[in-house]
Amino acid sequence: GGPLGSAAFAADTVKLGVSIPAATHGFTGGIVWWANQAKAELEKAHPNLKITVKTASGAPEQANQLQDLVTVTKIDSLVIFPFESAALTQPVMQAKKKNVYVTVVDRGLTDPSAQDAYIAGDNTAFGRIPAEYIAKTYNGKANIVALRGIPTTLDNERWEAFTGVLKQYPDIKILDGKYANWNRDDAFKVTQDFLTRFKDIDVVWAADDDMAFGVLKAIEQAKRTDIKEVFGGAGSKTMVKTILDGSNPLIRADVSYSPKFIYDAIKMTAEARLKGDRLPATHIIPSALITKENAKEFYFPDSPY
Amino acid sequence: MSAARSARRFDPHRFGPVVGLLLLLIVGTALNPDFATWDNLMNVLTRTAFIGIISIGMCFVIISGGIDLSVGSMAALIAGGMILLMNALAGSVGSPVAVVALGMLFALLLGGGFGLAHGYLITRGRIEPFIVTLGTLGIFRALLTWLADGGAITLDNDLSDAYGPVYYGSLLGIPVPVWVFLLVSVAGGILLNRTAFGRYVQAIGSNEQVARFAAVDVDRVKLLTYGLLGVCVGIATVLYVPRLGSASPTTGLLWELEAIAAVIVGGTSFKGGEGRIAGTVIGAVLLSVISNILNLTSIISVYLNAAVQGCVIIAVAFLQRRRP
Amino acid sequence: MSAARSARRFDPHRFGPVVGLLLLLIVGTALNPDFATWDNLMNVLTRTAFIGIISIGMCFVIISGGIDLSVGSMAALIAGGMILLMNALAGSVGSPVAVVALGMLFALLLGGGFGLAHGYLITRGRIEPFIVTLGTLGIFRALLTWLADGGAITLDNDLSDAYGPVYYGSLLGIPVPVWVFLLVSVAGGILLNRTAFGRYVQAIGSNEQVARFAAVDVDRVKLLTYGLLGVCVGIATVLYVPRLGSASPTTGLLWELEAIAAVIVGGTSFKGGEGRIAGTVIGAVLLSVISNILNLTSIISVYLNAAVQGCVIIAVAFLQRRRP
Amino acid sequence: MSLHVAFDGITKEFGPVRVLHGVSFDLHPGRVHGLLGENGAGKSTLMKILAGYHAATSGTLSIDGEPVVFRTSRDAEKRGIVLIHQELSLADDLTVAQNMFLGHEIRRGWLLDDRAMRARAADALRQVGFERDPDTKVRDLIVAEKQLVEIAKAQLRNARLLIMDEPTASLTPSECDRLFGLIERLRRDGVTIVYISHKLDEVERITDEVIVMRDGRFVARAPTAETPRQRMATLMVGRELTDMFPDKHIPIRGPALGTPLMAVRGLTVPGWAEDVSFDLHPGEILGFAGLVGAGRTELFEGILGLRPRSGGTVEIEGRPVSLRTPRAAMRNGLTYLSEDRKGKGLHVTMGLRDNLTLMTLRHHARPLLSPASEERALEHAVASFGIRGNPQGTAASLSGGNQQKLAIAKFLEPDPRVFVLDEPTRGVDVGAKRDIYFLIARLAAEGRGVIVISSELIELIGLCHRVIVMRGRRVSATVPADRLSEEELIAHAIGTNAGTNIGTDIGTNARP
Ligand SMILES: Nc1ncnc2c1ncn2[C@@H]1O[C@H](COP(=O)(O)OP(=O)(O)OP(=O)(O)O)[C@@H](O)[C@H]1O
Ligand SMILES: Nc1ncnc2c1ncn2[C@@H]1O[C@H](COP(=O)(O)OP(=O)(O)OP(=O)(O)O)[C@@H](O)[C@H]1O
Ligand SMILES: [Mg+2]
Ligand SMILES: [Mg+2]
Repeated sequence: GGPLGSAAFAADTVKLGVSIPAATHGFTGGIVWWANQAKAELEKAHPNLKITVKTASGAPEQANQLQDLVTVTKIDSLVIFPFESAALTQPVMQAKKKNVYVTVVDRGLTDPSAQDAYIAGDNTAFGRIPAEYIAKTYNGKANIVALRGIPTTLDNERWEAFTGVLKQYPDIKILDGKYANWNRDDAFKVTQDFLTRFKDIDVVWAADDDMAFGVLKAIEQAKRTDIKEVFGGAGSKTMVKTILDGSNPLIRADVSYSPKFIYDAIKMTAEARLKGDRLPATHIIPSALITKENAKEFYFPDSPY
Repeated sequence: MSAARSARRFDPHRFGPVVGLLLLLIVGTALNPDFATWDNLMNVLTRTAFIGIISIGMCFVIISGGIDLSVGSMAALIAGGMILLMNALAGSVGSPVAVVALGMLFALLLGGGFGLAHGYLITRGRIEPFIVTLGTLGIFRALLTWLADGGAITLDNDLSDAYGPVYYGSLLGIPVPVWVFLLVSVAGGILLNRTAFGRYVQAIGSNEQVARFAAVDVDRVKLLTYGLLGVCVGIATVLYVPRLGSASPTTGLLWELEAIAAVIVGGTSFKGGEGRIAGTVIGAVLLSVISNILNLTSIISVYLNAAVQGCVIIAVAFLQRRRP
Repeated sequence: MSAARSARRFDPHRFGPVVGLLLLLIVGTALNPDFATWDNLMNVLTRTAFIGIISIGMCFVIISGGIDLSVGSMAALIAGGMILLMNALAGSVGSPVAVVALGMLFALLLGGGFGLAHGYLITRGRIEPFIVTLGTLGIFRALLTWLADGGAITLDNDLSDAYGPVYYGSLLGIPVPVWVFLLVSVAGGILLNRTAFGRYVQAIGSNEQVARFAAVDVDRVKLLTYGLLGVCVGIATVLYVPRLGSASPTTGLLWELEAIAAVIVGGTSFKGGEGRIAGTVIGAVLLSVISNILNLTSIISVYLNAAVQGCVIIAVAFLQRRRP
Repeated sequence: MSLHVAFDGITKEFGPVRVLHGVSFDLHPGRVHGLLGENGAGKSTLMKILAGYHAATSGTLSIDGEPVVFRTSRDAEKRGIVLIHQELSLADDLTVAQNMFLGHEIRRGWLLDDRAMRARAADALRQVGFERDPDTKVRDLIVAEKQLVEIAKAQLRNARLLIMDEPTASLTPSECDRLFGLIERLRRDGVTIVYISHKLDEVERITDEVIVMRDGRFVARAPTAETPRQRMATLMVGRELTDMFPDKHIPIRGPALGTPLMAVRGLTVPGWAEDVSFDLHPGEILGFAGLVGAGRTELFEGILGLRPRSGGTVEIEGRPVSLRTPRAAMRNGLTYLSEDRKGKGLHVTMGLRDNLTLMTLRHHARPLLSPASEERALEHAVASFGIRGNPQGTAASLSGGNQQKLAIAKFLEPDPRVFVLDEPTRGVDVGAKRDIYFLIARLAAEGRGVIVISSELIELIGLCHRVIVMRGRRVSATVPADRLSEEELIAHAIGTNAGTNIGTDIGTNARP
């Protein structure tokens, strides 16, 4: 024990493991970048802090990494962005049983007792905010087509929040929603076909800025003028910049869901552990509507996303 | 006697994909009248162009008894490299058109180079094609992710404008990519059926040993098939880049599966030896049409899209099943 | 010919994977001394178990000249179905252990059934294995997505506790999945090398016509290889479910590639005819070890992980390249 | 023990082509029947019907008076009918013993009894004179060894009726002798035997009676003792065959000859051939004799660059050439027709035309390949080699002998200066054999050099200007035309008079 009471809980060194999805998509690319950013800054600031960042391309691989971080790297703290809530619950539980302090980011585990802290973006808001925005902007009357991500719990949450809000507006019609796998190319194709199929569309909810990119190209190609707005999601720097500059009339708003929360989570966890503190059990980073007025608060030109 | 002859004439093995495609077209039109419009047709053909062009190269590789799993990542890396090069050149070279032309040339050279590297490892290194290209599948995509820092590599705006017509332009009402697809198909067909190279490819796939004894330079021909596929990937990328103007780690994901599927659905044997370019083209179009129809209708749960695709693929293959 | 005979004895084709694995172990230990600990070793073996078991079934299919692309989605669907069944039974059947046992039985039956269905389509339907299993790859995954309503299917907590030991438990200090893996490997080795079935599988892959001439019931043997692979997928799923406790549309993604890679890296020819169970096991372990080492070190950018994997795979294959 | 077989009006059609037109005859118990006929006469097809590999289109097959229909070869085997295929049917990736028991494994409980199988295999193999380890992979065997394995395999099946479809096509006389001993034993045990061969001397020697087929029809049967060879040939071909061999125009020898067409010096193919030297002159037909395993095939595969060489030089028309591939050899005017027709000679799944023109595609490119021009080449080859069969079918649909003719035509297409034929008349009927001999003589007369590797000594003696004998990887003798005799060649091949009678014209050949 140390000479001072409270410092007794502070660790001499902290070995922090960070487990995140591999950069297979704009958003996860941002996650990786911000995680590395946090590592660089924090290790410089705290010589007794060692951060190990690992990326996984699937739930089983992530579970393997967890094991390796615990068994071999011998981490004492973990920040994890789980691929899937349900699938990672057991593996995280195993880590926690070995006295690792666990901060879960973004996707809460199905058994909350497996985590010490939970820092998350607001997936419900990710679907709710665009719905409310559309309802308000178009006075409760619009034709919408939607692009969904990859079938996951996360996507379901957003989709349910989105459709839940719009149910209250009888004149708002969701013409159809198809999966475009958070992928620019798939979004392009799905949009092309939506454009063939529906002659009168007011808004496209792309549910992700990467997909919005493909949507815009498809609309541009079809030279359609009926579409008034494309709403993406997650606030990528290109889209935020577009809103800021007002350079594309179709892009006027976005919802924030910045990959920066991994940075915040790592920083909060590391600093708390160094001090011997605990984090609040749940910390939700609110999602906000991004419009021209507040866009510069959400603009990070150095991030890849 | 005559029964057998007429059976050959209507060889289902040959016409399975065509019949399958026709049936699909009928179903599509029945489900949504917008399906049978010129615009939709052109959309489908245009988006088929990438995979279609790659499939034609893949067809040669598969006929020769090989396989290439890396085409999707190769396309992604070529796209990334090409965009970086063009962005870099934009400053020094004046005309955007010249920059784009240089970029295209670079893409073709890079593709050919990657293909030849595969061929070299396979023929000189004597490593299974499956392993070589599984390895480069990882390598190419990792390099792109690294170049892109995990994000996307995006083409500068003014270059994008200069380059746009290559994807969005049309000639005589037919989009440029469709023209290119057509050209590559015809060239592929001639190369396979009317040149010595094509004959050698078939001979090697049919029996490598016999080909070797018959004075075929087996290694060289194999090397060239991979090189050819690489060039096809280069061409496909050249058409792909102006579409979205960007390359990201998701670019070209699973294209290898689509390209191989197009070849096999088109009636080429997975074991090599014989194959058809026309079948491959039809196979590629057929696969696109299935997802086009699924996008144009909502009769079944979106969750089941992949199941419908799977069933149609099996059904088409059943139409052209091998004779007993 | 003593030269020829001794060349056979040190056949690099045979020992390539072992040498590759040994080199990797040395590299791993050099990079991180904790690599060579019992715990880490057991971790790696445990996590290899799923893919390893599937690879053993895949080895039979590939030796017989076939392929199965659907194993990942099949595992996902079996996992989903199994969890749904167990959750449903949990109410009516009293003991969680009994429920879990029923669930396991169901998984094996389902796996075997799917496999036989593949075999049936391939032998009776005379459709290319590539196409059949590409189709079911889509179908299985779509069905799971539909069952899961796009989300995840999660095992009830009390069942989870009863089921946990199947993954997390150990016997004589060795984790249960490792035991099962060992058992399946030994059984696979015996089946391939010491039974008529195994002999027929090799004969069919080597020359189907010859096997037919020797009055081998080719269709039946092929049917059984796919059924066997299905059962292996079932076993792997039985081990997988307690680990992650859920099934979702991303479960088992790309397992087919890993399983096939393990088989080929292990020295089985992609064209069939000859193959080795021991090699396959080593191949599977080798692939796990690569990513384990990457997890244990941070010398290169995380973006490049896949590139390192690719290079190692190619290098190992080079060690065991075919004779000229 | 013995079986009586009756064919009655058997017909067989392959698609539009009828190859058997109502064949009727009997096979008598315990006798050795020689089945004769030109290439494509339908011998193999008829026997495959008898052994359950093909179904007859119409007609009845009766065994011991009872009509039977075999759906698989296993049905036939149950009745004791076993066929040794003309086209070798062994799985390359399996070992010799595994192949021999394929489909008939000995088990102990669930498991295979490999030890018992190996022992029994070794036993049967010894009887046919196969000396290698039964655990050798079939991939590593030479053609003749595969043929021995096929014979030994049939031995294991306890046949009551054994059909041998050209079992000696690539065997040398001593292996043949052993086989005949075996046949004699089987006959004594009461096994009915059908022996198909184009080697009439063998037929004469071991059969009790001969049955002749022509164009898918039964033509004649007669006791062998009453049928001289000449008569057999005439019955088969349907016309009189005069001299089998053309006259020898022996080129003038000696230093006046000038540069040889091809000169090989000190060539070593490790493990297969050591320090081999020989010259080939324009207009010369040079034979290579030797036992199975003497290394003749591998020597030439080595010359072609298909096997690693560790030393030696090759000159063609005085120029040193470095041949690394068959392609380089072809460019230098040398082509080699392998003894392994199916594995190295023809693409059996491809068409006749594609096979024929594969080596000379550039002649048909203008600049694109012209199917019409290729078709003309095929028509020409079909006419000049008498290839019978459907020209639009695959090579596999040709009878064995016709495949051989196609293969010869294929390797002659490039118009080589030096033509190497390994077992050129394997499976070829007497008429066609004669045609091939005359063809070889004509090629030589045109000033080419022809090398004939053959296990048929008669052929070497009748045809060659000079014969090199190999024994145990080395040249043991060079025998000039005036000394060629079976005894002489055999003596050099097995080494009973090594060191004597060494050819004198090329000193470097002398290897005591
Ligand atoms: N699978 C097949 N498809 C079509 N035609 C065939 C097939 N098998 C044999 N034939 C034809 O049947 C005829 C008889 O062939 P078969 O092999 O019985 O002749 P053979 O008497 O054994 O000749 P050889 O002495 O050359 O072996 C030939 O014209 C051949 O082309
Ligand atoms: N000196 C030797 N001792 C033992 N085995 C040998 C020897 N030389 C060759 N062999 C065996 O003989 C085979 C090589 O025979 P090769 O093909 O060279 O003979 P060949 O002259 O072509 O005979 P043939 O044409 O009659 O088949 C191999 O199986 C090899 O193992
Ligand atoms: Mg025959
Ligand atoms: Mg030989």
